[in-house]
Amino acid sequence: MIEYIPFIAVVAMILIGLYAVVFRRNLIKIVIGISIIESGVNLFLIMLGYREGGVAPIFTSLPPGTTYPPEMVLPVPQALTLTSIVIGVAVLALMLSLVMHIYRKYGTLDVRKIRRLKE
Amino acid sequence: MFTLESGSGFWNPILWILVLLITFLLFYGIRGFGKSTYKKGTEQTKAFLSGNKEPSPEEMHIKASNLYWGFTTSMKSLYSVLRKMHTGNTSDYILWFVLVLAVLLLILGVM
Amino acid sequence: MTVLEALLQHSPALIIAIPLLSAFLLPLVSRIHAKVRDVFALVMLGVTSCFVGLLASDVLSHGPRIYIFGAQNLRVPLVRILFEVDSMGVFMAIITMMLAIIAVIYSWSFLHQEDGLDKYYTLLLLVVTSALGMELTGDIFNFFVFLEISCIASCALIAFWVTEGEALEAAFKYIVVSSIGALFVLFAIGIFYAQYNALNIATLAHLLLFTFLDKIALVILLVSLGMKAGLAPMHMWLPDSYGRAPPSIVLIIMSATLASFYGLLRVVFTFYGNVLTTSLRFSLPAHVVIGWILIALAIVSILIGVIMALVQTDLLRLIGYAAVAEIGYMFLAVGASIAALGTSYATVALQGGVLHILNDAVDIGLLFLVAGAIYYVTKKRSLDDLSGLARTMKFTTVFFIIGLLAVAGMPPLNGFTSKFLIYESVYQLNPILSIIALLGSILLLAIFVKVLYAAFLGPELPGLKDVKEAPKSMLLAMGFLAGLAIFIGLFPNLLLDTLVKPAVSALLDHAQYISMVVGGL
Amino acid sequence: MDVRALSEIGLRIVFGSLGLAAFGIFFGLVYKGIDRKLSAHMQGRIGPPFRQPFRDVAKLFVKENIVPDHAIPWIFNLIPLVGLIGTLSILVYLPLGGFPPLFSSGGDLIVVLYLLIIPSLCLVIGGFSSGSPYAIVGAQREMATMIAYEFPFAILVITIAWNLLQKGVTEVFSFSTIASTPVWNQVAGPLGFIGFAILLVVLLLVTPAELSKIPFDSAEAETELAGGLLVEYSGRNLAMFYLTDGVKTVVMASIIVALFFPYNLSALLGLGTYEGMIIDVVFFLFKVFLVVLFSVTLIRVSIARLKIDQIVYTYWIPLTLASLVGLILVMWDSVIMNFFTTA
Repeated sequence: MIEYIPFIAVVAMILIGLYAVVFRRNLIKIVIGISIIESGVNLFLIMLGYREGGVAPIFTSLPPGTTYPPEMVLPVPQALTLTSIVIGVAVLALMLSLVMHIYRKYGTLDVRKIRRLKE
Repeated sequence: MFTLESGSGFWNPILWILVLLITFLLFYGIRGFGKSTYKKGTEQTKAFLSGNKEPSPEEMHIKASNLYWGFTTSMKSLYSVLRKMHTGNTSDYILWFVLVLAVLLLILGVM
Repeated sequence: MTVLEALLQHSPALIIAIPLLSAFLLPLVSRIHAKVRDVFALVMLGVTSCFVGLLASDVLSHGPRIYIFGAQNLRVPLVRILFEVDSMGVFMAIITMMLAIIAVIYSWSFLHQEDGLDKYYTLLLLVVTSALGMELTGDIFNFFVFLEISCIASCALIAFWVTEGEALEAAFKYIVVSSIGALFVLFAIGIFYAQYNALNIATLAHLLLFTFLDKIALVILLVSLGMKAGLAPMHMWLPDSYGRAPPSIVLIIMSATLASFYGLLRVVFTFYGNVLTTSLRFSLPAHVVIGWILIALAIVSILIGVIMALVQTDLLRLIGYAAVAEIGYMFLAVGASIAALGTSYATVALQGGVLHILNDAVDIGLLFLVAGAIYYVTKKRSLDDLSGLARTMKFTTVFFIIGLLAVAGMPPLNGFTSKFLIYESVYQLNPILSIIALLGSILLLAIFVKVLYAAFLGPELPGLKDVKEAPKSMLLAMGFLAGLAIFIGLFPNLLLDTLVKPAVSALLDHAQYISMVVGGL
Repeated sequence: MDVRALSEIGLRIVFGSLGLAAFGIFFGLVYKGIDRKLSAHMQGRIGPPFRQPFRDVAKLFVKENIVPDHAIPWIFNLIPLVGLIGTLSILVYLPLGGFPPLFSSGGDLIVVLYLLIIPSLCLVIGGFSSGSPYAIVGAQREMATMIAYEFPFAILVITIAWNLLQKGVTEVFSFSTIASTPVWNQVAGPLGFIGFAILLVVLLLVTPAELSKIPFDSAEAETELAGGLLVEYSGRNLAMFYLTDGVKTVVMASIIVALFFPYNLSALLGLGTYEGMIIDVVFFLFKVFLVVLFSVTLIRVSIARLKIDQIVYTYWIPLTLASLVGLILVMWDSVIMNFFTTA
């Protein structure tokens, strides 16, 4: 059971994020919601990197005589997560700057009032 | 070679263009026999409004949003629903995404 | 090895590298002179197109190619980034380059009074890079990265007219929608990695078992890429952002949208190609279910697109809705070909759908350019304020009429060729599909005849008396697309045989795509 | 492709299109005259002589060709001609009498369905470009009518093709295929027969709208719109539209004949080549006459003009439903007959 807890956390984070995006009115909270979804997905990726009894993927510290032990953990998920975090930062910054400009033009952060484009 | 074949039918644009060209030449010639002149600047070049005085262009102009009145009127109930659907609210856009996701998950989950 | 061979060998990398590097060089170049910057952007795109052409001719004659980034002899399997280029990817890359070059030529005149153009061209090149990357990559995580790049860069471009609140609103909607879509794509990638320990498309496709998790991943990929491609009812960001972005940018965003559509094709045909025929419950094969899901969404797209476009008054927004309908046609063809996988008309439908990608790019692109020209000379968005432009803008009128007939699928223009293939194949699956497609076409005609009347015909309004014809570079861009529309319409087989049929067979032949990587390493 | 085949195709194109143009124009005007005479008699009038349409055209050619101030001259003048040649080009794909289509593999039913849009589209653009409020109102009504009737029409076309496909026929959209396998012979039982009968009625009701005749002529509406989209046209431009109208009648009637009554007498009577040809052509002209009589003359003398939203409603709700019922009956036809034969 305990090994499923992280996955439950992932799903919960994604659902919380979606809830914030769909039901919260403040633009900043929507941005926070997206950020939570992103953290959830990142957590998911990190979790996939865990191998029980794994060896760090450093070739110099391998046991002598072995070249590629099967228990060596591939660093792929970590690399993916780093990339994803970097992208997330860019998206976050862009979204927040847009929110700032929108506040200047519309005078509000209520998502229900920011809808001149409709129908 | 020039015929587009779909397995159920065919379409040859070149042939059609040639037929069009020939008939165009023929009827352009025939049209040339007709009288081409008219009295410019007289009453006859004004828009025909059953004898009423011609209003200014702004008043006479029929706006684009009034076009297809007949169609939109007979489809009024459909339009009121569809226009309401596009709320312009960002949250609703994501709600649609979540809804479609849920429905498809349900369909493929059952299958 | 001659220089040409070396260039050819590294062309997949160069196609990504050149626009990416020139994007960041551009602010430096623009310090010299504005003209130099404009020419630099065009020349770099031209060089990239040359590489795309080189790669295309090679792929079309010698079959798909892989390009490996990084160590060639690493013994750990498949920890590297692969580019796998087949005829479908090349076809999409050609469309992207065409749209990019036309957008740059159009921008010269269209935006010459604006400032911030060095950033504009940088972002433009970044979107082009991302679209090309999505089309050429053979690695699913790489696909996600390019998808995110296209989100960020497109969003910044939509907000180009930052002084208008509506542009900001559209950009915010776009980034929320597409970043959530992209995050879900990443989630699906995580699901794949968790099960198969691989990120390579071919390897994954080879290993895929169609477990329950794979079904979830498929749904997530279908819905998020469908949203990015503008599939109804998740289309709402599309008219909003297409209607508010500068029209030159719409072409670029459209190339990113079409790249997402390509991603969806890749997912269904290549990723799930091995398992499409597995029987689900009720002894329904998986491809029938997936195909009919896509068809249902496609029909909704066509109908919503045309019905909503009919009542729009903002010209750019109206064309945005028409673009939704056109996307619906592509999905209709693809859905029908998936549902009827293996029959001869499925291939015809897919050919129609793939050809329609190009036709959509040409037709909708042309209409956006014309709308941009109208906006440029009148500074008016609403159709209600326009009238009688045909007196002064003769060329633009002719281009618009060509675009109008093409997008409505009137013979002998290009829209007809692909729609013809779609009508005459999907009716075999169910006659209703062709009927709705025909109906959508006639409504598209009505919509654009309304635009023709409102903008070009009708009496001359006093406020529009001193309107001039659009500048030359804009006319050149429009003329090129209009010429292409006529050319494809008159010689459909030329294009169908050289580009579309190989692309379709590359899509359908997933075994070859897989064996390129799995067998070769 | 060698020179001989090429020159043969060239001759076919030149003489075929010229001959068909003459045929279309002549019989278009003839049927117009017959229609006017008959409807006059039905209304208790004497009516004009049969050759009146020819006189009308001749008269229009000597009248002034006025281009109004608010019109856009280059579109205003070009559109009538484009409409006429577009309509004439449809004849190339239709089987006429005992003769197969001139270019049987150059275009099919879907192409013809699209080409049929051209005359209406040209009327619409011509009306819009004349810059008169009456013409603009008329033009938008014509466009709305076109959207309306295209839905049942599309259902009908696709149903016919689909039914042929189910019977194992290939190239089902081709006119030569459709003419050689009449729909009535391709039904398994009474359901299919009823289905096609419903579709035939729908098609006969689509025809007056396609030809802008009463009760679906709210686009021209002499009484309230003073001629609607043609109000500003005069002289030779109006003559072009007049001819288009005549040719359109022949085209539409020939399509109905080709889809539903492609039978010929010569094979039945066992006549030789030349007598057979003549008999077939005469029989074809008679069938066209019947179609014009039932779907144009009879309807237009007996019903009053509908409002534009009524037209849209009529086509989109009752007639679309009727044609969908027809489609469903045709789809179930073979299923149910198979059920009976196997049970």
